[in-house]
Amino acid sequence: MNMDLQTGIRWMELFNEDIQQNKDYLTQLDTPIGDSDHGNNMSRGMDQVIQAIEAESPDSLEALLKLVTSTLLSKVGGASGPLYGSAFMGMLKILKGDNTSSWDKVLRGGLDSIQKRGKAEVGDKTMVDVWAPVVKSLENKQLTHVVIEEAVEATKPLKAKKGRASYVGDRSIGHIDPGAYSSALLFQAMLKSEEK
Amino acid sequence: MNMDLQTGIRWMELFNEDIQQNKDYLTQLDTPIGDSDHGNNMSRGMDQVIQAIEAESPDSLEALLKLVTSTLLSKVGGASGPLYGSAFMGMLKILKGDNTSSWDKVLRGGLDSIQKRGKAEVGDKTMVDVWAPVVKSLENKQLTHVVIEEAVEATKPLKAKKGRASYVGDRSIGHIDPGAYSSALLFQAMLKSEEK
Amino acid sequence: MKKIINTPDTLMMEMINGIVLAHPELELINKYKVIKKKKMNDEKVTLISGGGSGHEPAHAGFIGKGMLDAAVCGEVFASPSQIQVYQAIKETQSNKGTLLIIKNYSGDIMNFKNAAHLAKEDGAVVDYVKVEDDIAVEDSLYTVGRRGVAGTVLVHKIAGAAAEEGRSLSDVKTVAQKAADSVRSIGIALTSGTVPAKGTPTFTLEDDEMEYGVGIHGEPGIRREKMMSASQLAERMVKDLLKDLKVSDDNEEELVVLINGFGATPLQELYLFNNEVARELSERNVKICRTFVGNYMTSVDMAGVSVSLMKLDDELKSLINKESDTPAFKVSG
Amino acid sequence: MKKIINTPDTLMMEMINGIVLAHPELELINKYKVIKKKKMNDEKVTLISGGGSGHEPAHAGFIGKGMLDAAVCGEVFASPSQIQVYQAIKETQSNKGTLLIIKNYSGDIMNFKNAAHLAKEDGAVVDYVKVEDDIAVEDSLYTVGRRGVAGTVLVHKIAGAAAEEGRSLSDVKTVAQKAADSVRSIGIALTSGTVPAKGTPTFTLEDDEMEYGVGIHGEPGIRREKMMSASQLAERMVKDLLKDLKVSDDNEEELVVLINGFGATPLQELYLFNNEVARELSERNVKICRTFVGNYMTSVDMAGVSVSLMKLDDELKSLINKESDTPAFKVSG
Ligand SMILES: Nc1ncnc2c1ncn2[C@@H]1O[C@H](COP(=O)(O)OP(=O)(O)O)[C@@H](O)[C@H]1O
Ligand SMILES: Nc1ncnc2c1ncn2[C@@H]1O[C@H](COP(=O)(O)OP(=O)(O)O)[C@@H](O)[C@H]1O
Ligand SMILES: [Mg+2]
Ligand SMILES: [Mg+2]
Ligand SMILES: [Mg+2]
Ligand SMILES: [Mg+2]
Repeated sequence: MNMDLQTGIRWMELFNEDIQQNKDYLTQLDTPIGDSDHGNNMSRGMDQVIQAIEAESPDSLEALLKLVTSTLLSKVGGASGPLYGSAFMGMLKILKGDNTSSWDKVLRGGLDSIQKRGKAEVGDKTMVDVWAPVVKSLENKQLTHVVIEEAVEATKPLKAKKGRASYVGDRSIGHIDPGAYSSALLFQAMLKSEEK
Repeated sequence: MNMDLQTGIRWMELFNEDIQQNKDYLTQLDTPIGDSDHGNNMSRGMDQVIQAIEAESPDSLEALLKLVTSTLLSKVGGASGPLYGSAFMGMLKILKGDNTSSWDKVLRGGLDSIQKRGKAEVGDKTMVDVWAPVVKSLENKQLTHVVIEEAVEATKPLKAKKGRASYVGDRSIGHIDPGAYSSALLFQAMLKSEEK
Repeated sequence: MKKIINTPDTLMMEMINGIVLAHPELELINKYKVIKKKKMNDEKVTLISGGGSGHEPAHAGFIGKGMLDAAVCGEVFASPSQIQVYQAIKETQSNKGTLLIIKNYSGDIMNFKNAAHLAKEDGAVVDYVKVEDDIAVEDSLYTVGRRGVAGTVLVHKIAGAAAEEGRSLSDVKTVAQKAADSVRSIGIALTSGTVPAKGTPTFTLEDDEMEYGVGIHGEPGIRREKMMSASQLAERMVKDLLKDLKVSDDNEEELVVLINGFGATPLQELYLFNNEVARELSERNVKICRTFVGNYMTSVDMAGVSVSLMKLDDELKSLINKESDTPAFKVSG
Repeated sequence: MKKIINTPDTLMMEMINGIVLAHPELELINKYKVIKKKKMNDEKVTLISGGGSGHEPAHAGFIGKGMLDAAVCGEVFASPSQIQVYQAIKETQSNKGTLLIIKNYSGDIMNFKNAAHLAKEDGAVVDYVKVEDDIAVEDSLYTVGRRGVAGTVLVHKIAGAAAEEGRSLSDVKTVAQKAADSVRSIGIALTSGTVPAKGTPTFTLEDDEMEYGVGIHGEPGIRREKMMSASQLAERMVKDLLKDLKVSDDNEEELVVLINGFGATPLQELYLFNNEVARELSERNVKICRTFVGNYMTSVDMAGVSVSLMKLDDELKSLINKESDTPAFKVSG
């Protein structure tokens, strides 16, 4: 897939819409295995991202990623703030290094960054469980909405090993991971941004 | 009616039984217009009175009234402690002054003492609204269970002017006064103690 | 009822034991349920308060330097007996006499006054003030006056500071009376508390209802009303209090503010509410000398808040700012 | 949900405003939601803590002499962002460096560590300790360790006293780490709290149920169980804590006890529970150096209690007894 400034802005707008629409659902997912704030964290963050884009009108994809990174890092907090912030920072790093990098390489940079920051592996029941299969499918040119949905669904039977959900041990089994779900929204929005 | 040591002890025993049986009901009466403790206050007090009677075996009616007085004053607290305590102290005073006093005069002494201590008039929705008609009926030799029941029931439509119930103003209307009810138990027990 | 207790019968004793265990500068006279300072000062007026339990930290939490010397503990919501109070007076006598600070309830007044009477017959020098700060209650010739509620804590503070200065009994009484006359309170409840011995809530409120004008014994308030926002609530309560205190916008009065939680309302809400109360006062040009936010005079586990305002003159202002060092009320002088 | 608030969106700002209004010795850096001492001491290690809101009085209530210098406030249950923490470090630098005291949660650790990293790039001298005192959580190689809960308050106290003595950053860190290693906590919930932005309780318990081993964010505990009496509960919690602390009956250890309410549990129950905990400890020949009872680390409006025990050596003992003068934690030295 190709990404440019316009698509990127459209992506963030679509992601924001999905987050605001799913705010309560994300919080609900964060209730049995978390602390009931993921919807709020993401909603607050994306609201700020959109405001920043409107205020600063970034003039390149690089500038956009930079703006998203700094907004998430300064405004979100929680675990999702630094992790999503790292993701965009990791993407930015690849893009900066080589402006011709394909988008799947850029996203892989995002995933690496999340894992470097959060130390989660695939199967630990975190957003990594969506990012990893998504990046891989993209590399294989096989990314579809179904791939994303299946990745989210697959977090359900897992026992959490990282993040807040790990504190409840076996009781985390049987619930979808909220960060996996919000990451799914991110990638669904990405696919939609390209479709338009 | 006549009162002697044996009848007096029997009276206190019967009163105690009625109080323990009606403990929860008295507390329930003390809920909408009070602080939900009248059942407990009376139960604690009468339990102590019976214990004191057993421990000290008073050898005269005077000694009995004295024991009841001091137990109530030292163990009960709340509004009912000093008021019931005053009642028995007032009775004791009459009896001491003139050992041949008729029982209705003694009880009148109790009522006077309650009113002196608590400043309540008839119609203020307090125990006085049972004591006053009971003493009067006794003086007229017309005291029956029905008189007592009617006196209690008559506190229902009143607006409280004394005690805790007065703080809720108009909201006190429509509820039986808990102290009136416990006083009714006292006089019902008195009638029963004579019947046996 | 779900509470961290054993049985309602043993609750009060176990609780007051827990208090002295946590605060070794205090001691318990077991037989009479009196908590007192271990080290008494003979050259200071002795200050005693107390009443029914269920209002923790009141009153034992206010024993210490610059406040009370002893607290007499009754069962939940039942004033201690006159003999308990009498014994407290006897056990804590100083060379300067004793002042009782009584919340205005028939039971408390009768028991504390009788105790003072008995102690005087023994030669003790005892006087008392009563606190009746709750503006929710109609105050007329035909009633017993107003209830004593959270404002009592500020009366303890003022009287305590005055006593600590070595003033005479009559001087301490005078300023305590002035404090009592200068403080007004109003409270609301979001839920009822549950008296342990009863085991069920005293009243029931819907999820959008509150009681306006509640006391501290689970008595219903003036009216059941729809719940409001913190800002509307603050406006209403501050207005009612200032009116009763006869403070108008251009008075340039200085006040003490006490935001009191009733037991189940967390500090989060109390501090937020303080923000609204402070805003209301500043909009009316009222100066705030000091603010206290916390659980001071609770009603078992009721959710809700009361606001107390005390109007200051120079004397009260100087006394409120003096040091107090007690488990539940500390002012760094 | 019935709370004394305006809207969940404005709650945190209004609350922290209410805090600084009540405690004029503190000030708020509005833009970064940092509450700090007005008068900083340049010759003392700066101590910063913080985290999500909803734990009031933690952490702003522990700012003052002998404890923290600043607290960084996130939204309810959400760690502050790294930029907020970074700005707090920048605004409170002293000549002796800064120590961050972090409760062990992924979000908090990431944001505070990154902030330290950023500040170091600017030349600031910053270090941190993390607190992971909750024995309810399995601690293994494969997990993220234990949660930081109420024991954190005692770490603030120890670190604060050490910093007040003028010790170096590395010395303060060493003793703070020792404090963190010496404290263990366990909590139970009788009801769930309600996160304001969510509006409904996090979990539901029947009238005879409790959660054993809860944290401070409404996470369920180890197990849902039948409610027990205070005395059974104390026995169980004390046993679990002493086992984890490796204190056995003949150790003759000396401990600090902190009985912490989660927000909706009144002092009545907390003091009663303290009585039971003290009994359990004395039956095991464990000496209690100091006891703290109150709401220190709450979970919004959850009903429940946690017990924290800290094992003392001579150094910790001397530091725990030093003066601290903060809104929510005062020790008269
Ligand atoms: N170490 C980690 N690595 C990757 N993702 C993580 C990690 N820790 C937490 N997460 C993700 O963050 C999500 C929770 O985010 P959020 O609720 O906003 O923060 P918090 O857990 O601090 O309340 C989890 O569902 C999980 O997907
Ligand atoms: N001033 C008074 N005179 C007569 N009776 C009174 C007075 N005040 C209260 N009472 C009686 O006391 C009863 C309440 O007793 P109780 O509940 O034990 O004490 P409290 O009101 O202190 O909780 C009332 O129902 C009323 O009958
Ligand atoms: Mg969360
Ligand atoms: Mg009553
Ligand atoms: Mg009572
Ligand atoms: Mg969170």
